Formats: sequence, structure tokens, C-alpha cells
Amino acid sequence: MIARRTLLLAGTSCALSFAAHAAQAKMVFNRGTASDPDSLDPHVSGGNSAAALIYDLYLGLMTVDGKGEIVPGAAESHTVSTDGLTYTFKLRPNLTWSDGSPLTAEDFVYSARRVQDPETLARYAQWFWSIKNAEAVHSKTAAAETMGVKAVDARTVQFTLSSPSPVFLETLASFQALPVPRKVVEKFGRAWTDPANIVTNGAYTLKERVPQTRITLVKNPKFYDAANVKIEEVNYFPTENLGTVLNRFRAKELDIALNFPPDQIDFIRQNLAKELHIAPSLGIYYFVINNTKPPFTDIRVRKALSMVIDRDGMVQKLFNTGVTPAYSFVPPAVPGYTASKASIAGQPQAARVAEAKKLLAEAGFSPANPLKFKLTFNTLEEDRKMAVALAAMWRALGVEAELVNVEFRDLQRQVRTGNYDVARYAYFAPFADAGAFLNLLRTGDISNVSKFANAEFDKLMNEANTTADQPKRVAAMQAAEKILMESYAVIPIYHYAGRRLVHQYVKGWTDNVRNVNLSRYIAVERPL
Amino acid sequence: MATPLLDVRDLKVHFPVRGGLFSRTRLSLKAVDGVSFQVAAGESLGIVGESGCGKSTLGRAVLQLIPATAGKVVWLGQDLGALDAAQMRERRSDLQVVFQDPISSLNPRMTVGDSIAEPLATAHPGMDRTSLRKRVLEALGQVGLPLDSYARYPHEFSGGQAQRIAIARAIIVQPKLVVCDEPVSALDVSIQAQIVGLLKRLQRETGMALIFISHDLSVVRYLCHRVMVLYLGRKMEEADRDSLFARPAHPYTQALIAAVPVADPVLAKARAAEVLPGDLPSPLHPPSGCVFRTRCPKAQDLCAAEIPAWREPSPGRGVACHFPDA
Amino acid sequence: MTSYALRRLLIAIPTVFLIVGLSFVLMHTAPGGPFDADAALEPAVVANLRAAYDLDKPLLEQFVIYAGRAMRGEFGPSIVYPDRTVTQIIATGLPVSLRLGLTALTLATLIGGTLGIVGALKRNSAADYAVMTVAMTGIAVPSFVLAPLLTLLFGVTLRLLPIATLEPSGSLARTYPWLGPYVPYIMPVIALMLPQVAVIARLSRAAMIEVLNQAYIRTARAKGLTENRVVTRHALRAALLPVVSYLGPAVASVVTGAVVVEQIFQLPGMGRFFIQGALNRDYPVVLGIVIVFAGAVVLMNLVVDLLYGVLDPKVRVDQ
Amino acid sequence: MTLFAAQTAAQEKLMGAAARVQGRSLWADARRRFVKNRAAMTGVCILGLISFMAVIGPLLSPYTLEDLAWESISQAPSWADKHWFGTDDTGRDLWVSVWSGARVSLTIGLLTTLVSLSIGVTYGATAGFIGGRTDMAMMRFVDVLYALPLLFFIIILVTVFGRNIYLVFLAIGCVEWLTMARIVRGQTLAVKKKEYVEAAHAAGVATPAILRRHIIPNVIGPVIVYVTLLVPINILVESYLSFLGLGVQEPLTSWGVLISRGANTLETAPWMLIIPAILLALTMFSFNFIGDGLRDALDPKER
Amino acid sequence: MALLEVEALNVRFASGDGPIAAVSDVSFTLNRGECLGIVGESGSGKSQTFLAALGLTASNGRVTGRAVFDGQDLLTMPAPALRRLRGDRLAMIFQDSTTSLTPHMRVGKQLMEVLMVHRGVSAAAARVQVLEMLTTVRMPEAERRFEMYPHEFSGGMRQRAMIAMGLLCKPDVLIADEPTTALDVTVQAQILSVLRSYKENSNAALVLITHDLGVVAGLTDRVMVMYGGRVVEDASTAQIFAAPRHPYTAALLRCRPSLAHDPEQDLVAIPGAPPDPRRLPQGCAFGPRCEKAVARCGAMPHLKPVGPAHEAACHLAEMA
Repeated sequence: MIARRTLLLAGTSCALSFAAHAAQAKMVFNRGTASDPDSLDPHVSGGNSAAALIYDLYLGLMTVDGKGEIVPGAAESHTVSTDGLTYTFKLRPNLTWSDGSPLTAEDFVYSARRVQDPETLARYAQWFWSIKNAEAVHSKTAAAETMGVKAVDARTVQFTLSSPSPVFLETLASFQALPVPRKVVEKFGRAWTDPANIVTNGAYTLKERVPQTRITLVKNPKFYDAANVKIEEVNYFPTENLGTVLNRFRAKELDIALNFPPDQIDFIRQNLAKELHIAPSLGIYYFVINNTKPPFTDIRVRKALSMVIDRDGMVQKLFNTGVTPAYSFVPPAVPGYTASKASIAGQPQAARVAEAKKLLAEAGFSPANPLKFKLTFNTLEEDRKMAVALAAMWRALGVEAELVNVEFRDLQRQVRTGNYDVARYAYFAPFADAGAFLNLLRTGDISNVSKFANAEFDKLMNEANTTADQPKRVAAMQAAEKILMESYAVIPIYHYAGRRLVHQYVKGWTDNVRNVNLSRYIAVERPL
Repeated sequence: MATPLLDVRDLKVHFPVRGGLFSRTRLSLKAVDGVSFQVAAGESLGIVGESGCGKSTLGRAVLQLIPATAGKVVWLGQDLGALDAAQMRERRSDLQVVFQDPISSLNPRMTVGDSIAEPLATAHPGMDRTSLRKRVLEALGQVGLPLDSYARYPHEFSGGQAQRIAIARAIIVQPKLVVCDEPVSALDVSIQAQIVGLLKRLQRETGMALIFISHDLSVVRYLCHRVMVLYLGRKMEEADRDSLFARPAHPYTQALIAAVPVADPVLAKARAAEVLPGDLPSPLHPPSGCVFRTRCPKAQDLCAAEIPAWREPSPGRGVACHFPDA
Repeated sequence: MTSYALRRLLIAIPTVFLIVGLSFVLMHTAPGGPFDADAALEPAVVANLRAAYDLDKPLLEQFVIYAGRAMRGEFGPSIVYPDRTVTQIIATGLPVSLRLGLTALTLATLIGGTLGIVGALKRNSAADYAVMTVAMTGIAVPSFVLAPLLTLLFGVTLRLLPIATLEPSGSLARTYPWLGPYVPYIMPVIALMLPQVAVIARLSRAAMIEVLNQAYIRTARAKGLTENRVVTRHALRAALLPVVSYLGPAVASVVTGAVVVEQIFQLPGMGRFFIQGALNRDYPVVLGIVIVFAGAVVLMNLVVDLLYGVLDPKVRVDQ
Repeated sequence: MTLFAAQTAAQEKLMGAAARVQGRSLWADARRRFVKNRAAMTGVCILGLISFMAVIGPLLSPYTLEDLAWESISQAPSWADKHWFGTDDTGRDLWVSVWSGARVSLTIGLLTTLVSLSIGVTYGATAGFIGGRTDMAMMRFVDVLYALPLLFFIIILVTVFGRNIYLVFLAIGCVEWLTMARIVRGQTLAVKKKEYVEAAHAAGVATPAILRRHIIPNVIGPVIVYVTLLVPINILVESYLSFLGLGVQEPLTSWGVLISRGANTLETAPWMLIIPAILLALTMFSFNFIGDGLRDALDPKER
Repeated sequence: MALLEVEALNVRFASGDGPIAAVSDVSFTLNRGECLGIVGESGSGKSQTFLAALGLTASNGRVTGRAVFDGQDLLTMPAPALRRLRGDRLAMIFQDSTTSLTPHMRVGKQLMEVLMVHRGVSAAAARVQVLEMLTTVRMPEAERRFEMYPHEFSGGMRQRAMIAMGLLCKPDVLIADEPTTALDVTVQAQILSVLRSYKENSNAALVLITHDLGVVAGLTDRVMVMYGGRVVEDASTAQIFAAPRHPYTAALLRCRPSLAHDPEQDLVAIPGAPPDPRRLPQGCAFGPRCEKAVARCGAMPHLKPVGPAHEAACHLAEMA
């Protein structure tokens, strides 16, 4: 705190030469983050704004580089068996925890088992259920030792899968796969993440945690690549209110901001053009339709509702924050995959309106008997705007959509229990993979809130999920997506784009679909 | 005396007072402590004493506005305390009241006419508006107020006029008894005479009985046939007017008479010495024996030891003193 | 006095208990649970989580368990912030809220009281009208309008004050480092206090005018006291009575206002934890904060009553 | 007989004379004083104008609340294209939104006040009139509810029952009645001790009639004053709720909704904040002036 | 030389219903050692006369005329100088002592204040003097009462404390405004006896304002009767009681109940009500209530001598 204040004082002092300043001052990076991280325990955390922080603190077998690509992390290399069931990782030599104790293969085994231990309360244990017996361990029907993970020697970790998993390396790069220090965890229990107790293996270690205010990380000298880590101190400032985020960024309280009020986009384009970063992301904004509830069982109704939406117009006028109109479910940002678009893509708007009217008439709706339903959305300005726009466009068809604004939890509850007509939804994939999207719509999937059920789709997805053959897998998924899009089971609206503000003195920042920017790759050359 | 109109027997009104905060001991404030008296039809009884002596409480207890702790209030042979609320409401029109503060005794948001009419309308729910109105105008005439007062509001009247309105409201139901609780002590002397005169005239004309509560013996003397002197909730002396003023037996009565200002410079200066010292003791902790002994010029040891018995040296006259005069 | 305070505190216990019970029931009947916001979780995972927080048990049993723990001062871990216990959250949030709330309330009383009394003493003068205009503005401009205006002016344009959180940034803190711990509170306190200033100014002005018309003020003047002494010794105390009795409800409204202000300025206070707790269905956090809130309000009402007794000897006797 | 007839005739005449007199009731006095109060009358006029515009304002515009116009997003007020107050970030006409919002805000203010008025007056009058232990118990309950922070209560109610405008009325009304009950109780206790109430008792007037004729008309003064202060408070509470995203929902709008939205676009589209904020402030001012005026008018001391 | 000389004093108040003539053209002199009674009904302007002289008129009032005290005009002297006189050489005590004492201050402290402000004595010394004065006014248990609050006092004790407050600085003029109204007759007698003993033991002037002629009888040397804001009669006490010249004074005397009159005889009341100071009648304000009123009474009668040291403002009062 005191040090920081001296820094600020020094920063304003013009008498100091640049060199002197550079020699004296620590390099500090002030990051804005959406909300206070729920937990710094990588296995317990729900992700979201905690993920960036956790990536700075821990290093997994696989990690993400400055461009967002998955690269080896703690492992210096890995091999996969030809059947795609056995993954063997070789750790870098002389890895240690921040307290100096050696980091061995056992630590990774312990961590993998800990995620599956029901007592840990890991939210995303299911990501690793492709590992042999993992699901059984989680449900306590098998002992932890039976899980398909073992330390071959101190520097070799081996995973055995029950079936090939094309995204296994992706999952290993996720924050839930990061190692935790067994001794510390066992000694302090829940309190192990306290700054006084915590031990990490990443580029940084935790210095201070002021709830809802600031989390300060300092460079970990024991990090294997410490020599290339330029920033010595990272402050994360949780800021929920988007207006406040923008103000703090403008006041240079924040070096980067991960979001801003969308309605300020014009102002930002004018005044902060060089700071504005817009990058495609792995998210889709869509509306779910209750496919099992009449009249939405009728594909003509679903199609009419979907096709009449002027996505291009909306994206240009109302949501001009870099998002792209969605005619497919899988975003274009997913690497190595070309999405199958719905046939309505490219049709002129007028023709679509005319056809939608015809479809509705065929389905038995008329001005005398208008289609009426509830359009449920949650309390966010953007969603309100969207709902209003949708309702207006549907009104042109003679459809009466009653706007129902509920709180986010309530929306989730309603949608998950099937207690809705049409509802606002969004999905951000944890992995850069088309399957992460399409799997949501398999029959019986917990996320399939539209209750879309199509045997052919399920068959194609099952095939894609269990093959290690990438071209075959992509083809299956494209076919599945085609079925999905022509069923109009959901109404994709747009594919998200990350909107960020980055001050120009922040060096090494690259926009990437994963939205991961580790502090270890960045430098801050704050002007005097 | 034949069957009296009102027969009050050993009436007690005690108010519980919380002792300490956690303590269970409850003190009892004996506002009225064993008072008996009778009022005959057409008679006027004065109740006199200093403020805090329980005279207003007594009046309210007689009217059943506050419950008696013990004793009886017998009205025409009927114990009022035994009546239920509805039965009591039927008796109400016989017993009326006039209060001390004329302004606060009239509802500021009701016209004078409505205020006066209310007891009548309550007693005779079936009465039509015209007859009600007629009776109200009669009552206004009786108390000497202009008839256009009917549609006016209390704040347009002076204190004396307001007291006339209150009297009109009391007499409109032709009550058999009116309790007047210090009706003139808040008024200018010049107005007091009007009100006293009015009450006297009304009593003569209607034959109603009066209980006139006051701290000023000179006013009581003009109006009452009989006078009862109260001190700290107990009856000190009771006598007909003439004998009381001629030969006050109780030292307290003597002191009260002596305190009346005399509108004669010579006489006033001569009587200046006889002033009753001190204040009324707290009714929570009344003195032992005779309650008046702490201020009594004649107090003896006996007075502290024994409560003086009520004795009646001659018919219609009683006194509670160990050493009464005459 | 002491026994009175003691008795009031004894009554406060069931009061707080009742409020907690009510909140508990309401909170649990609210739709959606603490795990509904995450991306869809496996049923097994959810069952695991629910069991860990006793949420799978009948409501009554949950309440008995909770009440039992709460009596021992254990409010359990937060569901949404599993690293922290509710006690830790309160320990971080309460000082911030107390500092914010008490400063706002104290300043509001001082400023509002002074303005009101000046207004009353200079009745119908230009100063009076100025005071009343300020007071009216305070009532009419909600803090969520005031807050962005302040932020834009002092934070973004002038760079004088920090915009959010407790960091001592902004040029004011740089120029005067000793101000560091205070600067983050300046704007929130202004936003929170202004409506209270307005109410208190109006209250104290009306009360002072009333008191100045009392007979005992005439007596004091007839005694030959200076006007100053008449006001400070004879009028002030009685004029403060309505202000003091307003302080009880004021605490409740400051608590409420703090929820909004903490939200806008991103202060890590109880109000912010509370809103988030309520939205996240973080039952233990919400209940813990309710206990503290209710306790504070009850306590403050007691303090106000005692203060009232100090100012008004008549009340003291009645107690 | 003739004498009686003459008497009756004379009386009839007098009664006629009495009937022609128009007494100045306290209400009439109050009205007279109120009308003389310039600030209060200005408040009445402004409020009247705002209410009037709330009714007819949206009808004057060629646009409706639902019209989205993507070609005219966030336009400054302009006379030419009839966006007199400009447009918002979805291209909707702000004139229409503002006056529709006025409808909702004023209705909320009035209805919540009505709710708290009916609960508060009934509760307070009952407690005050019965007195004793009942009064103690009833007021203790009020104290309990006082310790419940308003916003908390509303947030929970809103989450339990879902969000709708009626609930907002009810929720605010359910909390705001506490102060009303206290005021009414205090006032009732004071009026109850007045001798005219005792006189009515003595006259045998039944309790309901005493309440109706004597207690309530004399308690009502401070209640009216408080009501005029409560309406703007409730409007404000609603706007706080809307700011937190817990208030009225689309397609309805309120000043609170408009202001909280406008607060985000302070620099780019200031009219979105300024216009509803000014209207809200004007309404607050007006109600407060009216409240002050009423208090002065109803307070007999000022006579 | 007169101690206090009031000349052509007028007090007007602004009100919503037009100006109120509270005091009109009041002149009188007050000498050392004299006790003056001011008698009149409520609203007759008797209190306002003295409040005006002491500069205590409410803010909406306007005072004209002269009030010369010890050679200085009180109405024109600077406020601080007048303030120093008040409570010191000119003391005024008020009726309704329930509201006239500061409710939240201990009675002893309120009394000490007077001495500390005017005499600059220490608190300890002030306390001694106050206790002494409380004993003088026959306050029972003075030591204990000293620490009590006004509401813990009885009406009589409050009034005694008030008188003690007025007497503390041994003022040259003590104005007692209705000191016995609303008190029991017994307490009234006590209070009057306190005032009497003060009068007998000092050389100060005493003004006793009351609506009850019975109160002034035993105490005052001279009586001034006021009606409708004007002085209607001014004479020695003996003259007033023996041979009142103004019909109002005579009526006041007749309507006063006393123990001497025959109780069977009705009191002769003054009809009607005191005039509304906002709507004073033309000419003699008492005219409408006067049984002797004649046409001439429509013109304002002025105070004129009707006997040795006896003045009356009545067209019908002739020089005796």
C-alpha cells in the first residue's frame, strides 16, 4: 500500500528522468475484472472472472501462450497412444512450488483425484469424466486410486481415458486442471488460499486480497520462466458496474478493462479508438424455444419466428459492438471448423418477412387468432434492448410477445424446468471446440433446455465425441449442425465479440478467442 | 332525604403505578380513597379542593368515564358499575358533563350545531333533522348564544362562549345531573360570572342537579346548596353552604376560605397573614393518619397516628378531623 | 437508565430472531438456488453441493441447524465465496459500511442541523431560502443521479478523486498523501448524506421555529441572556429532539441508501455483499448480514431513545 | 294555539337565518391559507401540468412506446422530426417514454401511498385508540418491522413473487406504512385525551362513531401532510428499485428506469438523463412545497 | 423622578387578517416603591405593553412611543444595552410557568444563569444566592428542588421559582404577568404573600398584571384598568375599589364573586365577550357591552382626570 503510494508519487514527479524512473519503479499492471473471484482454489472456483487470476497463479500441464494457443506448460512434452486413450506427460526439470518445495508428478495425480473427490465440491468435475473411472470416483462408487491417472516417475504423469476425447488437451489447459499444493491444502483446509497460506506454481503468487476491492499478485521468483516475466505486481480490480469500469479506465485507474457499457460504443469509437479492442469470442447469444410446448412443436412457427429477425440490421444499428449476426450455432471463431448456416442466411429481409407471414398463416395464426407467448429475459440493459427489438419485429408479423423480465437466477430456474415459451440465453464455451456448442443440444443433455430431440443429430454428435480422427469429426459435427439449424430449435442472434479497452502503454496484449491474456506475457510501459 | 338521585358509597379510584423497572412492586395512586356522598334531585353539590386532591377523578368516576376500584355509584337505585356498556349508554343522557377547558372540549372540526346535537342524536337515534335542529336552537337560546352560532365552528368563539356551547351540549338532553369540572377556572373573572350565573339560572329553570367541582370557594358559594371538601382523595368536611361558610369545622376548610381573595383593599391587607403553607403531598406516599396533618396548624401526635373518623356533629354536616372547630 | 437499556436489549433478541426467521423463510422460498447461475452442472455435482450446504434437508431442520450455529456465533461459509466464512465477509464489509454510514449520518446531522437552525434564525431571509433550496435539491436528486455526475466531474474530468473502491488514487490523494484513506469515501459520503442533510435541515428548521415561539424562550430573553446563549442553551436542545428521533429511521434509510451507493462506487461494504448475496442466493451471507443490519438498527434505535432521554428529562422519568 | 303557531313561525324564521350562516370550518380556513401560499400553489400547478401531460402527452406524439426506429438512435431533441425530447438508444421516442413513465411513477407513488395509508391509519388508530397492552404489543411489532431494511424486504419479495408493478406497489406500501402508523397512533393518543372525546363518551356515543366523528377528522391533518411527503418518497423508492433492476419492467417504463438508463449515457446522450431527472425533481419539489403549504395551512398556530 | 415613564406607547401586529392594534396610546409613570396593578381581560393589551417596553415584542410586531427608564428610552437604546437591563434592573416574570421555564434545564441552573450573566459571579456563589432566594420565596426543600426539572414541580413551586428568578438581581422594576392565574386559591395566596413581602422589604417598583381585581386589592397602590388595548381608568387602589369611574371597572368589581356578597343574589355579569383586537369597535371599545352606552360613545373617549390622581376614559365620567 505504502509502496504503491510512493510509486504514484514518483509517477507524477516530472523531475525524474525516464531511466531513473525505470530503474526505481516496479512494473505494475492494473487489470479490471468483472466481479470478485469466488475462489482462488482452481478446483472449487466456478471460473468466470476468477479464471484469469488463477492462470496467473498456477501452471498446468498444458497452458496458453501469448496468442491464446494451447502449449505445453509444466510439461515440456507429451505423447498420445495411437488409440488415443493414453496421454503421457513429461514434466520440466527442477519445477518447484513458490515455497521452494519440489513440484512432482504426484502433485498432478493428487490434483486430478482431488477434482473428482465429492468433498472438494468441484463444479466442473464432469470435464474430466473421459478419464477412466473418474465419474465412478466422483460418485464414490470407486476408490480414488482406481482413477486413470498415475505418476510413472517423479517427472512423468500418465492419464488413461475410457474413450478417445478430442478435447482432452483443452480440458487439461483449463483452470480446473491446475495443480494444487497437497501439503498446504491438507494443512489449512478451506483457508489454504489465504495470502498467508497459499503456495502456487505459476508466474505469480498471491500477496493481498481485499474482498470486492483488489487482489494483488507478486512475481513468483521460483517460477521456471521467471526471467521472462516482466510485470512484478498485478492488481486485479473487481468492478461490476460497467459505467464505473469505463470511468476507471478513463481515469487510468485500470490499465485494461474487459467490458464497458455497450451503449457507449460510439463514444468510445470516437474518443478511445486506439484503446478499443474487439475480438471474436467463443460465445453465442441466442433465444431458446420450448420445443415441447405447443405451438412451438410446429416447425413453421419456430422458423417464422427465427427468420423474421433482421439480425444484420440489429447488429449494425442496435448492437454495433463488434458482434456478428448468427445464422449458425457454432461461432466462426472456433478454429478448424466451418459452421453450417441456416438456409435463411443471405435471403433478403423482405422475402423472409413475407415467408414468415405465410408460415404463420399456414400454422393457423391470423390477426383474429394471433400467436401469443411470453418472451422471458433477464435484467440487463442489453437484454432488455434485444427483447424490445425482437418483440417489435415479431409484432410486424402479428405476433404478440409479452415481455417478462426476471432476475437471472429465476430465468435459469424457469428455463431449466421447462417453464417458459421463448427465453433469452447465452453460452460461452470453455474450450475452443465446436463440440462444446453442439453437445448442448443432444437429447437428455442437462443444457438442452430447448428439449430439442433428434436421433440423427444425437448419432452424429456421439460419433464426433468418440473419434480421434479430426476431419471425420468435423464432418459429423457439420452435418449435425445442419440438422439443428434447419430444425429451428433455437434462435441464434449473434456471436459475441470480446470488447476490451487496453491502454496503449500495455504491451504484449493480443486479442484471442479464448480471452486469456496471462500477465506473464505482458509488459506495461506507463508513460511519465 | 328520600331516595337520592345519586348515591356514591365508599368510592375508591386507585391507579397502578409501576415501581421500578424490573421490580414487581406496584404502587397504587389513591386518587379517590373511600368517598361517600349523595345528591338529591335538583340539588347542587360543590366539591372543593386543591388540584391533585382527586376531585376531577371523582367526577369522572361518578360518570363512569373511569372505572372505580371499589365502592358503588348508585343512580336512582341502580348500581352503575354493574351495567354493561350498552345499558350504561342508555343512562348517559341522564348524566352530563362540562369540562374545564372550553376550547379542548369542543371538536374543532364539527359545527357548533352538530356538537350540541350529538348527545341528543345519540340518545334518540330516530329523531328527525328538523326537530334536532329545533332543539339545538332552543339550547343555544337557553345559554344565551346567537342562533347563527349553529353553523359556526368552535375556533370562531371566545373561551366564555365556548363554555356556553359546552353547557348547551350538556343540557340539550335534559339531564337529571350535570357534573361541572372546574368550568370557570380557565376563564377571565369577568366571564366567570356569566357562566356561574348561567348555570345557576339553568338549574333553577330545569331543576337539574349539579355537581360543581372547583378550587375556588367563592364561586362555589354562589352556586351550591351543599359543599364537600376533599383533600388527597379523602373527604374532609361536608356541610350545607351557609353553615360551612359560617362555621368551617375543618382546619383545611378554614384555610381554603381564608385564601379567597377579597376585593377590598383594607380587608385584603388585614387577612394577608393567614396563608396555608406548603404543597399537597404526593398521593403516592400520603402522610399517615390524617392526610392533612403535614400542613395543619393544629396537628398533634394523634393526627399522625390515627386516621380521623368521619363524624357528623349535626344532621347534614360531617367532618373528618380529630380536633374540629365547633 | 441502565436497566432500561438492558430491558430494551433483552427485547431486541427476539426481535432479531424474528427477523432472521422471516428472512430465512422468504430467502428459501425465492426461486432459484445458489447453483443456478453456473453453466449447467451435472446433477451429481449439484447434489453434492447441496448436501455440502445442508440444502437437501427440510427447511425447518435447516433453520434449526442454522439458528443453533448462529447462537454460537458461527454463520458458516459463504456458498458463493467458498474461500471465506460469513464472519470474514462481515468483518471486511462492516468497517467499510460503518465508516460510510456513520460519517454520512454524522455529517448529515451536523450540516443539516446547522443549515436548519441558521434557516430558522434568519427566517425568510435570503440565507433561509438558500438553505431550503439546498435541502429541497437534496430530497429531489436521487443518489444514483448524483453519483454519476460526481464521478464524471471529480473522477474522470478533474481526476481529483478515485472513482471506485478503496484505492487512494486521484490527484487529491497524491498531493495530500495523508488523505489517502479518506479520499475513496468522499464521493460516496456526499451521495449518501445529501438526502439526509435535506431531511434533517427541514426537520431542525421547523423544530427551531417552533421552539423559538415557546414561552420559555421569552423567559430566557427576559432574563437578559444574549441571543447566542438563548439559542444554544435554551432552544437548541429542544430543537434537536425531532432530529434525534429521526435518527432511528435515518439509520434504516442510510443502510438502504448505502446499498445503492456502495453498488455505484463499488465499495466493498455490507450493502454490496448483501445485494450480491441476495441475487446469488448466498443464504448464509444474506442471513448473516440481516442479523448485523437488524442488530444495528435495533441498537441504534436504543441509542436514539437513550439520547432522547438525555435531551428531554420528561422522557427520562417516563422510562 | 295561535301563540304556538306564532312561536313556530318565529322559530322557522330564526332557523332560516341560522341556516344562511356559513361558518368557517378549520378546513375552509386551511384552504384559504393554502391558496394564499404561492410556493404550494406553484407546486399544485406544476403537478397538475405533469399529471395532465402524463395523460395526454403520449397521444400528442406521432410515435408510440413500442416504435423502434433504428435510423434514429440516440438523437438529440429536435422539433423537425417530432422527437421533442429526442430518442433513446433503441430509437424510441423519449417524449412518449417520459410521459408514459410519468404515468407509472405517479401511479406508483399514489397507489403505494394509498396502501400504506390504509394499513397505517387503521393500524395506528387501532393501537392508539385501544391503548394499553394492545398498543404496546402492536407498536413492538412495528419496531420489529422497522429493523428490517426496506430494500432487503423488497428484494426478497420481488424474488419470491416475481416482478410485477402491483407487487412493487404492495412491497413499498407494506414497508412505508410503519411511519404512518406511528404518526396516526401518536396523534390518536393526543386526540383521545381531548375533552371533547371524553364528552362524547359521556354522551353515550358509541366507539365507532367517536372514531368516525371525533378521532379521525382530527387526526387526518398530519396524515395528509405526511401523505404529500410520502408520495415523492415512494416515487423515489421505485426509482431506486428500477436502478437496481428490480422495478417495473418492459414494456412499462418509469422515471426511475429512464434515469438509471440515462445515467449511463451522460456524456453521449445527456437528454436521456436530464429530461426525466428534471421532471422527477420538479415532482419532488412540487410535492414538498404542497406538503409544506398543507402543514402551514392545517396548523392552527399559524392562524 | 419617575423610574419608568411610558408615553404614547403603541403596539401593532401584522397578521393575515390585517393589522392588530394590541396596545394603543398607553401612557403612565411608575415610581420607586410603588406597586402598580394592571387589570384587564385577556387580549386587553396589558402584557403587550410591558413586553414592548422590554423589547420582547414578537417579530411581527411594531412598537412606537417612548418608554423612559432611569433617563434612557428603552425603545431606542441599542439591543445589547437593553439586554443588559433585562433580568437585572428590569425583570419580568410570566404566567403559565409550565411553559415559561426551559423544560430540559434544571431549575437551579436556570436561576444561576441570571446571576452569572448579570453579576458575573462564579457558579458556586450563584448557587448560594439562588438557594437563598428560593428560601426567600418559601420554596419547600430548596436544596432538593435546585436539582430538579420544571416538570417535576407543582404549579405553585414553578411560579415561586419564576419569582425567585425575577428577584435574583434585586431589580428596580419587577413585572409579574398574571403570576397566579391557573393556580389554586391556596397557592395564589402563597404567591401573593411572597410578592407582598418583597414589596415591603425593597424599594423597587412592582407591576402586577392580572385579570382579577381580587388579586390586586391587597397588594397594589395604584391600579390601571385596560380595555381593548387602551387604558380606561387609572387611580389609586382605594379609589378604584371605592369609587370606580369607568363603567367597565365598575362592572368588573360587581362581577367578582366574593365571600362578602349575598350568595342568593346573582352576580352582575358583564355581557358579551372581550373585543377582538383585529376588529375593535368604533369609538369606545367597551361601548357594545356597556349598559350605560349613549350615542357619544361612538367617538373615542380619552383619558382625562376625574378626580385627584384619578383618570378615566369615559364620556360619562365627570370630574368628581
